[in-house]
Amino acid sequence: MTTDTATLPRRRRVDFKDFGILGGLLAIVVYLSLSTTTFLTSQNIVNLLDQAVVIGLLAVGATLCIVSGVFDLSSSATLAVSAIAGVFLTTQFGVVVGFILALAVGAILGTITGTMIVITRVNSFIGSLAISIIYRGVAIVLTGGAILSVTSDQLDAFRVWALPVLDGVSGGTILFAVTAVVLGLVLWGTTFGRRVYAVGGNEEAARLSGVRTPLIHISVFAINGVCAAAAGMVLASRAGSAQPSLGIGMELTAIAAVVIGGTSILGGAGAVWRTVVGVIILTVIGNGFNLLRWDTTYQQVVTGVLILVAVAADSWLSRRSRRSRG
Amino acid sequence: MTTDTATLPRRRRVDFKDFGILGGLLAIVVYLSLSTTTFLTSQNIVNLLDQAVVIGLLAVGATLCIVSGVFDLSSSATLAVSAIAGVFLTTQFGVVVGFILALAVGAILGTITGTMIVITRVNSFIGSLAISIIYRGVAIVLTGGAILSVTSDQLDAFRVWALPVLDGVSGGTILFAVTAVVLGLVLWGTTFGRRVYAVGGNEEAARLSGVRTPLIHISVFAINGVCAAAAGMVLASRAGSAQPSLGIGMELTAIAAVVIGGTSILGGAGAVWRTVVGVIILTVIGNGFNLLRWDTTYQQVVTGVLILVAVAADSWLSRRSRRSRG
Amino acid sequence: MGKPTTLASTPVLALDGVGKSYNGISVLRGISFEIAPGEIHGLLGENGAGKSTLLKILGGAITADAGAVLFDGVPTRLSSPRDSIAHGVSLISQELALVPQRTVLENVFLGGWANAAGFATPAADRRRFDELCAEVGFDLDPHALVASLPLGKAQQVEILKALARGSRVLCLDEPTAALAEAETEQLLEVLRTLAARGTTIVIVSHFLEEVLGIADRITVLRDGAQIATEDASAHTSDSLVRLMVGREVAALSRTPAPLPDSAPVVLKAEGLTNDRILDVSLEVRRGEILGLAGLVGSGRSETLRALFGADRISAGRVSVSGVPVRRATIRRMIDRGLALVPESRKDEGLVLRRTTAENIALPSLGGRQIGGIVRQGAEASAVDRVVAMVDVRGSVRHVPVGALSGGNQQKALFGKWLVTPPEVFLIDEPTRGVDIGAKVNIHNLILDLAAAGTAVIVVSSELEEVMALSHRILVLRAGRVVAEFPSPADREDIMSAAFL
Amino acid sequence: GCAGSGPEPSADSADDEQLSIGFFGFAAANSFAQGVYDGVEAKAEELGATSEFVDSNFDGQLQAQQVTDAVTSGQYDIIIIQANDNLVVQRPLEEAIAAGITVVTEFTAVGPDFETVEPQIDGAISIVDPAVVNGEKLGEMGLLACEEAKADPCQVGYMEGFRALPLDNARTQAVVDTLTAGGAEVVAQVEGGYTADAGQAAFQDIITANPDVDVVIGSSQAVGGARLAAGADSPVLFIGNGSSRQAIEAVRSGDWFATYTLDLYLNGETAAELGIEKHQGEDVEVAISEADLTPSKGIGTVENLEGFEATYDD
Ligand SMILES: Nc1ncnc2c1ncn2[C@@H]1O[C@H](COP(=O)(O)OP(=O)(O)OP(=O)(O)O)[C@@H](O)[C@H]1O
Ligand SMILES: Nc1ncnc2c1ncn2[C@@H]1O[C@H](COP(=O)(O)OP(=O)(O)OP(=O)(O)O)[C@@H](O)[C@H]1O
Ligand SMILES: [Mg+2]
Ligand SMILES: [Mg+2]
Repeated sequence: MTTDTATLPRRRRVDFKDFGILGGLLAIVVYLSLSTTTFLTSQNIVNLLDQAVVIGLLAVGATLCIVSGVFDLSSSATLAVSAIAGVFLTTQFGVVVGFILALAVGAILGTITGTMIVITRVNSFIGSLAISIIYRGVAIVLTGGAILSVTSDQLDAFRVWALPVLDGVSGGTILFAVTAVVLGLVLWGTTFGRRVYAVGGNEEAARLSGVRTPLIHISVFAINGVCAAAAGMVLASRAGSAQPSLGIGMELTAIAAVVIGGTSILGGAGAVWRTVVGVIILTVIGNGFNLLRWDTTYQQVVTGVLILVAVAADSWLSRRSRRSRG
Repeated sequence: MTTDTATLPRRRRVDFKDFGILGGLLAIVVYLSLSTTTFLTSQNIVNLLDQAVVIGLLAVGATLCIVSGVFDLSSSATLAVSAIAGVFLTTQFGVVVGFILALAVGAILGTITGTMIVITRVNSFIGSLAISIIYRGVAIVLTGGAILSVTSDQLDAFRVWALPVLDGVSGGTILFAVTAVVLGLVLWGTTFGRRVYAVGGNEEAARLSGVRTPLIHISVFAINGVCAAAAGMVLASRAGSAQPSLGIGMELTAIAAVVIGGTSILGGAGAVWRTVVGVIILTVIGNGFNLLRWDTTYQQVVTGVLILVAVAADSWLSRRSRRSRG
Repeated sequence: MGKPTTLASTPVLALDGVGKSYNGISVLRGISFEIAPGEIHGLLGENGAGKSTLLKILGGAITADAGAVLFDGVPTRLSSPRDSIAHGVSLISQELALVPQRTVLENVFLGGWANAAGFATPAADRRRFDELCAEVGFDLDPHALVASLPLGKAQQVEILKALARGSRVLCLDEPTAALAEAETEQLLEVLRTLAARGTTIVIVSHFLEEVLGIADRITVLRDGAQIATEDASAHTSDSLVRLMVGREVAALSRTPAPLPDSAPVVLKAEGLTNDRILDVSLEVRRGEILGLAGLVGSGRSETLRALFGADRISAGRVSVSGVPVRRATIRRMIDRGLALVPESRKDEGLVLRRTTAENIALPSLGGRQIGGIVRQGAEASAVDRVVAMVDVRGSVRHVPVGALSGGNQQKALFGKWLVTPPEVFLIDEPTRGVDIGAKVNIHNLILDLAAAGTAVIVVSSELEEVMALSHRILVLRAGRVVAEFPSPADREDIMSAAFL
Repeated sequence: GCAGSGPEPSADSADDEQLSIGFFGFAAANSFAQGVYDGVEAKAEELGATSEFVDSNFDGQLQAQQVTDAVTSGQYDIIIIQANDNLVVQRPLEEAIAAGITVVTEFTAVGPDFETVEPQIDGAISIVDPAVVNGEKLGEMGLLACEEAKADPCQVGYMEGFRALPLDNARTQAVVDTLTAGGAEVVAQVEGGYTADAGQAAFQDIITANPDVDVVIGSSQAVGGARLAAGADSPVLFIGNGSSRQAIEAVRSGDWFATYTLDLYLNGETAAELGIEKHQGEDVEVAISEADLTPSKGIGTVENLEGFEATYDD
């Protein structure tokens, strides 16, 4: 028998790496709490959460994609098409059915995106970019370039995602929280989640272990489509209407949030809670600026610096605490 | 002597893969030549080339980055800052010095971006995204959010990149052609170019072979910065002025052009001529639409489909001609 | 044990108390020995003993945090690969440091291409390449992409690369692990030639006979500590094993359990054909171990992959327990009880970023779930059982498998398929990069599985291994089955069938 | 149209053929652009011309290409353009004019000056809404709202467009100057953009930092979101920038205090009419401020909006 006694580095249960990003968030929060009287009010926190909803939904979906080793740049276009479909279907079948069908449209679009990328075997980055152009075009064709509104008697019910429903907390916030918890658990605790990690970490090894990798990829695209549709319906709910340019560019902010949280863009590592932290960091930075009444001219510079510092700290801590042979 | 008699597939000198993308371009060109009377006129070709200049300059720079295994999402922000600096310096020191100093500013910004990414060791994708936010902010701070114009007596000289200088061919087109040829040669024929391929193909191998990988990365960022500055000066030359929002979002189009050309986003493979083909494909699609007077509503759908087809064909051909287990 | 030998000439390279630790855990400490010019020095030790770490320090890939390295008696700081290269040290590591998308020629001169004013002059490189090839007797196509080369050829590129730099000290980390016999012989011959010309060589290998056959002196490491540095001639395999392990190790003496004539055929393949193999037919019975022998590139791995549904076949049929499999996919094959240990741990076997536990659990996930949710408790006990069975050491559950030593990774690779023991086990290179103790372990595991009724097909570039394990041996050449031998077979017969 | 007419643009073919108008709108996906296009289309038909929407999808560079290509193909006799970028299209439009095409800039001025209504390209017709004029009107409405709120000092929050856009900055400056000159206090300037979503977030931050704010001004989309975030019983008076159906309805129902009002349909009609007349060689007015085309001069308070019909959606 072997006597390989060289001890492996025991894993610290509480990982330094995890503190990198939480520490960054904490630092910002403490600073804002001390330097404003308004930051730590319950109303502001409720607002903050509400502001995080749309990017949050997109980012949570993007987390699954990135962990599985693919990018979905089509998510904001999916958002637009789903929201347009959702508003149209709401006018036809009412608010509840409209919302559910919007999610279904998102799932279908995501499935199409995933299937195209799996079949053509193009790199997901460029493939989903092309598909996003197509979907935006579809959105224009569908609406003829116009804005689609719900009927005025539906408006109140339709606004459920935009309005406070529980102690001032908006429907959208609850939707986001539920989505994040559910997908967090899916990624962390289900066989599907395990397969997602495996495919992202080493696609060939996963395939040879019997994982149907195309199916996993199509599934994460589909899930991301549902998230995008949910985000779209929140946006539509806020505006009472949908239009083809809805959410343009948001997929990049969502990816930024995912990466700020510390999920590796190489795939195979990351978590939904990290993304939630990333989204909140982004939101708090913007909120803080407005509360501090700082000159907004400098907002972008500071935002960029903070993101860079957060990401660099995370990368530094993770190198320190877990050196891997790669 | 070895006795390995199993014959290796000898590498075909003329690679199928190379035809994938050229074939795509050819098909579009033939179609447009037959279905319009205007496409193959010298004026239209001159226009086409002129239209390709800005994305072309950015894409050529991006090619070096991508081949070396990094992304530079800050290039369009670098473009804006350099152009603003260039216009300001033009008003101070004249057109020629202004242009040269603008390129220098681009080089410096690129060097800063590269250095930050190398030092903090964050993923280039997110690192350069953060830096792009910073640079955009800097552009706003520099201009106070206003437009910066050259003086009216400088305008004619300043417009050299926008105006026909040689048989109707614009100065910008010549600038692009020279840049593409020079950087194409650099990547293809110099030891620096080889190092770029090596670092992108296997960074650790390059490092172990004594290649100073950080230096290579900083250099490609610097070169990309110069390209972005040149693109910025072409834009400024067209407008006679510069402003903070110059070129927003163009870095993604540039990356799309690189990938359409068939350069691998995984790094280590690709070429400048491929990028030029990619840029021309993108430009021709837009041009064709306008000349064919197709309903522009469908332009996006068709553009997306064409990109997808081009990329899928390229990926299919490259898999056919060189099977790898990867 | 033997006393430290003294050098006849001044050492070209000396280590003085070199140490290295990761996160406060010392993986190497107090390493001190000297190497003379032209000496071949063997570095031995079990998996995880610290051999690769030591070589990486010499190559400048990592920096030591204690002690000193001396060249020609002068203490030198090796803080980057450039430093090492400047001192004439070349490291050929286990993971080859090549750029797969580029040509052989470009890789041989990686980083140091001939040039005129920065412009590469490939013609000059080409001339030098031909000279080097002629010198060591390699036959390489300079324009082939490295990605298209079989491992043995890629290894040759690495050696040429080291020679091209005019290295004084050549460090090789398990260079023969992935090579077939003929290639191994060729490589060792090249090393002897180089040494005779004055190049100093440090070589790590788990093949003790090989080391004894080539090394002038050896250093044995155990748990990061230096156990001995002695003349190779003073040792036998057995004495080395004792030094490495610190006690006796049961020799590789077991043979496969006799196969009853009644054992039914479990896996049968007829006329398998694709672009790498041609008309391969074979069958394995319950409890039988079938060995596949052949040269590198003869199509052994491709045969296993085709059987497993990993590569498409253009013709042929596979049936499991008499039932034909239509449109074989990996999933279907696994469901029918097949398992594959692939040839490359890193590329095909393990998800290096995930933990050992997750890797082991992956193929059998579906069996421990309620409504898609992993039953963590069941998983933990399954993983524990397997870990004990294959004897992976350390706190495996939460460490990325990529941080384990090569031997332990290989065991984890086996472990993946042992949660529910397979009907048919396809094993490609079972002991690549594995130390002698672990090797015995893995062999016993294979024999036990077969004894318990699993049908096994094993591919190995080590002919001894195939011969020791198999009931029956098929020889492949250029993608075809060319001969069949019952065990015990004659070594010469197999070799000649494999060659022509 | 003249599909096969070669690269030479043909102003002379105008006599015997139907005139063709290219409407280079912001984006086909933009209801505002569509609203203007409705007017263009109707007037073109009335005057026996054809019209087409050329979609640049908010992309300035693309729009410049489209103008260049239109000159090449000689497709349009008249170009009506809503410039996505006030500078990039300048040069192609000059070429168009040189090629005999009549150019009408609509809504956004082309050229570096955000204050003047005069055409900044020689030979073009300018029917525009200069950012500075727009900003001043917003400021004026803000002061009206301050009067209504009877607050002293009157606190105003302004939700800007985008900081990176000079046009937005020029407008912001005009708003702030007008308000300050009128004695109001601008307590917050936050990017509110052009979506309900961004407006909602901006307003939440404004009200958190300045609980006593009296008046909030922003793009009509942003104010839509802000109004929602404020809740039904908020005392804040809202002023929108834009006269969509939703905005007009909100003012009428008392949800908003006022909104900046332009008559898009009329603007489109005017642009088409002047373009066609000019192309036929008539002398026409070449500098029109769009606010002046509405009876209320853009000030859309509830009493001014009587009888006004909005033609587009937010
Ligand atoms: N980057 C690292 N971080 C943490 N521990 C490491 C790292 N690299 C190596 N180790 C540990 O150092 C020890 C020695 O590893 P090394 O790779 O040198 O062993 P080896 O003798 O080459 O083994 P093998 O024969 O399996 O290749 C092992 O326990 C290994 O887990
Ligand atoms: N990705 C590839 N591209 C090109 N040729 C390949 C590739 N993979 C394998 N080959 C070639 O196919 C033939 C059969 O390879 P295979 O791996 O089946 O051989 P093997 O007998 O298992 O040898 P090895 O010990 O190298 O695995 C060889 O000539 C090999 O070089
Ligand atoms: Mg080792
Ligand atoms: Mg093999």
